[in-house]
Amino acid sequence: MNTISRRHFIEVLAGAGVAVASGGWATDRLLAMVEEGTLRSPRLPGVQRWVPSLCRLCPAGCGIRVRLVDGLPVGLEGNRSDPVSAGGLCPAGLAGLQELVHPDRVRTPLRRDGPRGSGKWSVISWDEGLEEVAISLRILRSQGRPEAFGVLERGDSELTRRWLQRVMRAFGSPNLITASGPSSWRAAWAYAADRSLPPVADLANSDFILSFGHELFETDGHPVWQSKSWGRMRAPTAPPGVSVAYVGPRVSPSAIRADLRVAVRPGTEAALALGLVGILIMEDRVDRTFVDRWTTGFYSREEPRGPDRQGFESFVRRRYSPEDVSRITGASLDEIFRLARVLGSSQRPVAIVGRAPLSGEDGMATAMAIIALNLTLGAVGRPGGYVAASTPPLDFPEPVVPDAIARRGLSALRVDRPDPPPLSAVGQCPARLAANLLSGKPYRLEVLLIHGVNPVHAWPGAKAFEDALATVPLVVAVGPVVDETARWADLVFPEASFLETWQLLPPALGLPFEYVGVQQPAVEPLYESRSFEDMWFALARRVGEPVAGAVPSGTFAEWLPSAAAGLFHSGRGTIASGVNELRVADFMQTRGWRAPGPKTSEAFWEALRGAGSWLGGPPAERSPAQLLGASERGRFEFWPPRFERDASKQSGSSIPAAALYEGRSGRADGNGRAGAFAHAGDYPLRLLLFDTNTLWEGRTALTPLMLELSGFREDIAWDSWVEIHPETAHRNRISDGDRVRVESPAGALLVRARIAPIVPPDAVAMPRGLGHKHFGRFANGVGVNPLALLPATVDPWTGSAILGVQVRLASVRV
Amino acid sequence: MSKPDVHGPWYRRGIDLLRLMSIVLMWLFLGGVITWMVNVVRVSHSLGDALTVSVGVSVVAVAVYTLVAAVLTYVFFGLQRGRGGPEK
Amino acid sequence: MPRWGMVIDLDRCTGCGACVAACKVENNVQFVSAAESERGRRMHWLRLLVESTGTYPEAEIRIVPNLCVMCDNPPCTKVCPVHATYLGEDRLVAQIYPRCIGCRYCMAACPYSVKVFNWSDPRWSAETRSILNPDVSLRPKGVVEKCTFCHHRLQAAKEVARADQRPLREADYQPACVQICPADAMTFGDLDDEFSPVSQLRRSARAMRPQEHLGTEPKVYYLQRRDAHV
Amino acid sequence: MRTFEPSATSDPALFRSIDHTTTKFYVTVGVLAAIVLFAVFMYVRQVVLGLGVTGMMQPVTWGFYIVNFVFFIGISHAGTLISAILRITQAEWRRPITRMAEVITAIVLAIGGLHPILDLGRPERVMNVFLFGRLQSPLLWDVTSISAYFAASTVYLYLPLIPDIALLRDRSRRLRWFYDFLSWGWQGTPRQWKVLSRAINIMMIVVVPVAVSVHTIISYIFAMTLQSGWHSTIFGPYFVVGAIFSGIAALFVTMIAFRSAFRLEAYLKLIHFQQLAKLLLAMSMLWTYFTFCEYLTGFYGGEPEELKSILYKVTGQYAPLFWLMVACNFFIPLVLLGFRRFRTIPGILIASIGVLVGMWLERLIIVVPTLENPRMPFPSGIYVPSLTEISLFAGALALFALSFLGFAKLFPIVSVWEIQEGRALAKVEMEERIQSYLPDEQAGHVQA
Repeated sequence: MNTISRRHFIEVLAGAGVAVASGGWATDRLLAMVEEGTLRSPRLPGVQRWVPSLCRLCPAGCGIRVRLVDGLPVGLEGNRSDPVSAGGLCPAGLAGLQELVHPDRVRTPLRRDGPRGSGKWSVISWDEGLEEVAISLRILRSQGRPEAFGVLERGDSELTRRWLQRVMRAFGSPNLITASGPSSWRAAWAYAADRSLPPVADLANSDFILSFGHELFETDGHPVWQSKSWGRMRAPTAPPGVSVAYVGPRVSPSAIRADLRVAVRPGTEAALALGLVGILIMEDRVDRTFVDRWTTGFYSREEPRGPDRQGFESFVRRRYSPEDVSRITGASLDEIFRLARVLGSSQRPVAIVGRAPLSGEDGMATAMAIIALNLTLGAVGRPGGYVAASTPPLDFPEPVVPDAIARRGLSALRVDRPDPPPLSAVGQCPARLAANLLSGKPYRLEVLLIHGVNPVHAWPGAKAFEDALATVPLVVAVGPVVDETARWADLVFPEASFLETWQLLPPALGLPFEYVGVQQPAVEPLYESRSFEDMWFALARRVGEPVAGAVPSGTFAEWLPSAAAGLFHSGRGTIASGVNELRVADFMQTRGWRAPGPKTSEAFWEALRGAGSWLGGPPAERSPAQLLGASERGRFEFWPPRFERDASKQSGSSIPAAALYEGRSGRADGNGRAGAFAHAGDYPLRLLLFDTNTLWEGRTALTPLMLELSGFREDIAWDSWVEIHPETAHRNRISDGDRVRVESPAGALLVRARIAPIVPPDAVAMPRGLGHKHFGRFANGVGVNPLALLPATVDPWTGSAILGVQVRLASVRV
Repeated sequence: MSKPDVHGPWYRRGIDLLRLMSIVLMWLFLGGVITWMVNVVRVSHSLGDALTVSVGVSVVAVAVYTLVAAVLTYVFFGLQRGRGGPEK
Repeated sequence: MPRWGMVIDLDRCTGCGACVAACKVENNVQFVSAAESERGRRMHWLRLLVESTGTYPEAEIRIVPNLCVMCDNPPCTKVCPVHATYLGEDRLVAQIYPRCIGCRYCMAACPYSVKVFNWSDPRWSAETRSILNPDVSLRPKGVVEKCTFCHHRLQAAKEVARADQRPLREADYQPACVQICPADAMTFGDLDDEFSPVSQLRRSARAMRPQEHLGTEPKVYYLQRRDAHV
Repeated sequence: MRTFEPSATSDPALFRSIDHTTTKFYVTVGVLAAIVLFAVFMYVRQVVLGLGVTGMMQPVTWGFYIVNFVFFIGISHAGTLISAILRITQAEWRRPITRMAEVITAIVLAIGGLHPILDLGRPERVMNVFLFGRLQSPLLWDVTSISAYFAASTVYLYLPLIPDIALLRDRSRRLRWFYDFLSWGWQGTPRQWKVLSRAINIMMIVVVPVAVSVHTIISYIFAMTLQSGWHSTIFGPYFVVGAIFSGIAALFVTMIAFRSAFRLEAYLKLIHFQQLAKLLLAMSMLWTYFTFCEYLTGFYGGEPEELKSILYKVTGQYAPLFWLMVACNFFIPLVLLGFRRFRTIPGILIASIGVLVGMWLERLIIVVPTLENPRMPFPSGIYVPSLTEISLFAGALALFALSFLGFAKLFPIVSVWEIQEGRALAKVEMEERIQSYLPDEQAGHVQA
């Protein structure tokens, strides 16, 4: 029995609270109490501490505070002083601790026993494991074919990506493959603005957000920041009015909360966007000043490059009259007009697009159309419109100079390059990797390092990917658990959780202001796990010169302060210290004022760790000019000539300019797009995939909390479901809760039916993220994986997977 | 079981004792009920929780039990006194 | 003494469910197996009630966070045979787990269906057990539990205030759900304080309390959605 | 003044069940015991694993246990109330019936009283009811009123039993000491008769209000909440009527069963059944009337939640059960008991079984649908009892039969002395009446 009375215990707790809350006089008293407590009994009552850090369960990276009692993590909450998430979190954020202590975490490096995928492992030491990889890498270099080393990475932390790039460059391989969402958006902007890094929407300052399937409150963009902004928009004191409109086929949770909701057929978002432009033109709501000054290709007069040498204006008016659009999209005329008028009458409207529409058959066209709409609205290069994504001034070593071997390697084609090649603006084609490895063109990989992605579960064509892995002699997987992909690896390295490791995180999704969050360990890494960065450094060192020279001598954690020094020396921004100070920062920035900060970079680092984030204030670049890259005519292109060239090159014959906005499959007719509806006969239903903020793409689906909340709005737990329109259900004699077979040309699934008027009669919707086979004891066998229904089809323009397929339902009699 | 010697004095005493116990038991039961009620009322008082209700209910309950016990006792002694002679 | 209450602005609520998760973690509410949850044994102190009406695409779906409304005149405490649920000194409806005999009368009597019952013993794996919130006791099988407005936080806040030798301030204490809400839809504070945000909000024309006609005097208010005028 | 001496020899039929034990008896007991034991096993399992083994869930947190609780307590009204009423009204035909009625009460009350404990999530804490009980909770009203009723009705069963026990003692076959002790020294002296009959008269008055209170209070468990479908002033009388209704039915079933089992046709004659059947019919009408009132007011008022649960019962998920209940409690009795042609033993048996089923359904329909229709738009499921609950129900029924057999093995299930008293009184009464028709002795002598 310990001798400490409850009263005393409370005092300790209270003291701790104060120590944290005010850092006041109580601290010493607290320490004193702890002192005597320690002397008295080994079992001390809780002394609590808070560690500010970042949630890394999704790319957003919200600020969190981890609650430690006696050094053990027992709680996690939003960090109020984080200027982005401002103390808010999404449900997934709460799962962090459960992931930290997941019973099935990989504890040591593992080497495969028996055939691949057999799931038999033997424990090895880090040295053995790393040496094994290093040897084969050295051999590759000695053989002069460093390009045979590939890295497949999630790439949602900037610094890690840069270190990967740097080392790969020194090693001599172009094959750093980062799999982050569809590339159409990025590519489209690259053409329209001649700019590699796409701008981001300044949602917080816009008064009307038109969302094309962008799940504001679920999984697109930065959900928590968006929710916070929404919360401010809807403050009880704010005047009621339209602030958000949602366009999309499914009545998603974000659609529910939108003030205006326009249901369109799947894949017809582009048509609606063009239709809106048409009405804006008719009703003379176009931002003429912007269009005249900053764009080209809008009017027929100035050297037009449009179809039949027409300007964008007349192209739209001719091809996308409201009637046509209504017929194509299935939206009623007055819905379209209503939307257009709100759009036209708002001060700072902006149109954004989610991943779903961009992953459809004609992602490029959709992206182009929505960019065009924004240009027409002048929603580019102004507050509340599209502004430059932030690139905080973090210090990073100069790029290495590759040696001869490396240069040869770097000159090789990327291993994921489709044939024929995609549009030149497209860099990454992860979806092509499997096919290329199998065909051996352009060449095979000898070593493949996989980190943070689980293609066998999360990408279409799992089987193909498994076979592709079989062609690679050495596959190395780094992750917290042995997931479906790691199961096919030869070596598995245990990755430490984000609660055990360091990181400086500029927002991966881009935010309309400069911001860097500090992720710092709440606990020492459990078991033998290490951070991915440290593993990478260690590996580089083992490969030897010149690669070893590319990485610092110390650990990643030791290097970070020097990166942060960049923020200090930039002389800009402040260390975040309170909610909602974005406006303050803006105010001061615009006046060139600046809050007094630490004097030395060391002090700066300490302060930064204490607060959890650095706020650089509003984007440096807010004028259209600064958004334009080395554009040919210094204007935004409605008919980007490069796009046209690339597309023609790609398809082998010159393509009509209209295709830029209508896609390869041509203009949608009343029945939707030809490509998508190939099987319309025997597979009458369109399958819509969506993500929930508890499962994401399966990333968080390994904790009991998330699994139990998998369908918390549908009153479904520990299971997936398929959303069916009542009519469709009636036609197929399915009632709510039944098990139904969802069949596609690629496969079939048995899943629980959820009948609700939230999907169109000609479509069904399923959540991604469940149906794991190997993802820890909790997730295994829970629900189904809809990606099993998808054929591994790749968009030849963007090289990304097309997430769309036609299915049919068969009710199962039990 | 072996037939008891119905004429032996011990047998008679035993039976009488049993009978007495049965009636005592009834009163013990009543006592139990009363203590319970008192306790419950005390609790409700100390917690400031609907004292009047508690008192009301307990009074009624106790009254009923007492009545039953009284009747039983009346019968018991009535029968004892009403005997014609010693039981054979 | 403050009268703690909550105002939930349904116009701001996005139904993201962060409050549900936060509540579950903060209060060590047990997880149930897939099979058990199929049989309607899922346990939430705070859950989202979803009402959907209308037809596609105009389907109207209303999501309402449902938690103990902390009645000033609670129907549940009246019926408890052993004083295991009662109106505590903070005017919060409390549960005494070690005393509850599990008759579930309070659940039957609660018009808001916010009380949950431990149908079986919680099965915490050793690992999960290590991250449980030390401030909240675990409940065994066979007892009723429910939202406490994170009462343990109030206790801690009081102690901190005392250690600081100052009166308890409204800002010292917030339940987990309110704190986590990414849309700031939930406001918490002292209903008696004329100028506290909650009492300002509850005077709004949109404010209503669930099942008000029952005279249970809930301390949780909802602000109805404002539908946009176009 | 009593002028007769009850004799053990004149009615051997009434002692047959005590003296002769057939193999059939043993078999029956064996089977019943097996069922009871299985139920006990299932209950222990439930205590170990928690209430998860039942079919109850969120928000349907009350199921079979509470339904059966109400049902059994209802049946317990058969006895005491009926026999008391019959005694008070000095209905001569009561004599062979009262004993059985009172036994049913005592046994079923004990069994019914156990059910709330079966329903507890933490039965080992039941002592808290005594340590921290709150008399403000209807549940505690129940605890008190039921135990009081139990005490009263046991006494009320025991007192009229004393003379018969004395008879058994004097026949002195087995267990003499046992009867000797229980007979409390009864010798049938006039004084003892006076004491006993006075006591009985007091008790038969006392039990009536107690009995009524018991079922009223059971109804309060529901009526005191605010839930739609429960919160109703009519519930008290409604439950009492239902209780007596089901009680009589149960009495009929037992009577008929024992009549054939122990060949008591000579004592339980058709006339008795027909008399009692009228009472059953009356109760059926009364019950129907109450049901009508209850639902009409709720329906007409049309308060949304109220309406929801009513429609749920009448047209929704529960419609089949609801209408089956109405058939069992109204139409079947009306037909079988209403027409003399059907008012035979089999007819009455069918009607009574029907009523038992119907009344059980009524309890179910009162308890569950309300819980399945909470006021909030709460995702709610359909309650389906699990094996545990069903086997415990079976166990309870078996236990009842078992105990009744046990009683019949020890004591006459038809009151011997009351029968004989009946005969004696009849003789006396007859002579007096004849006398009253005839002229007096002196009337013949004419004055000279």
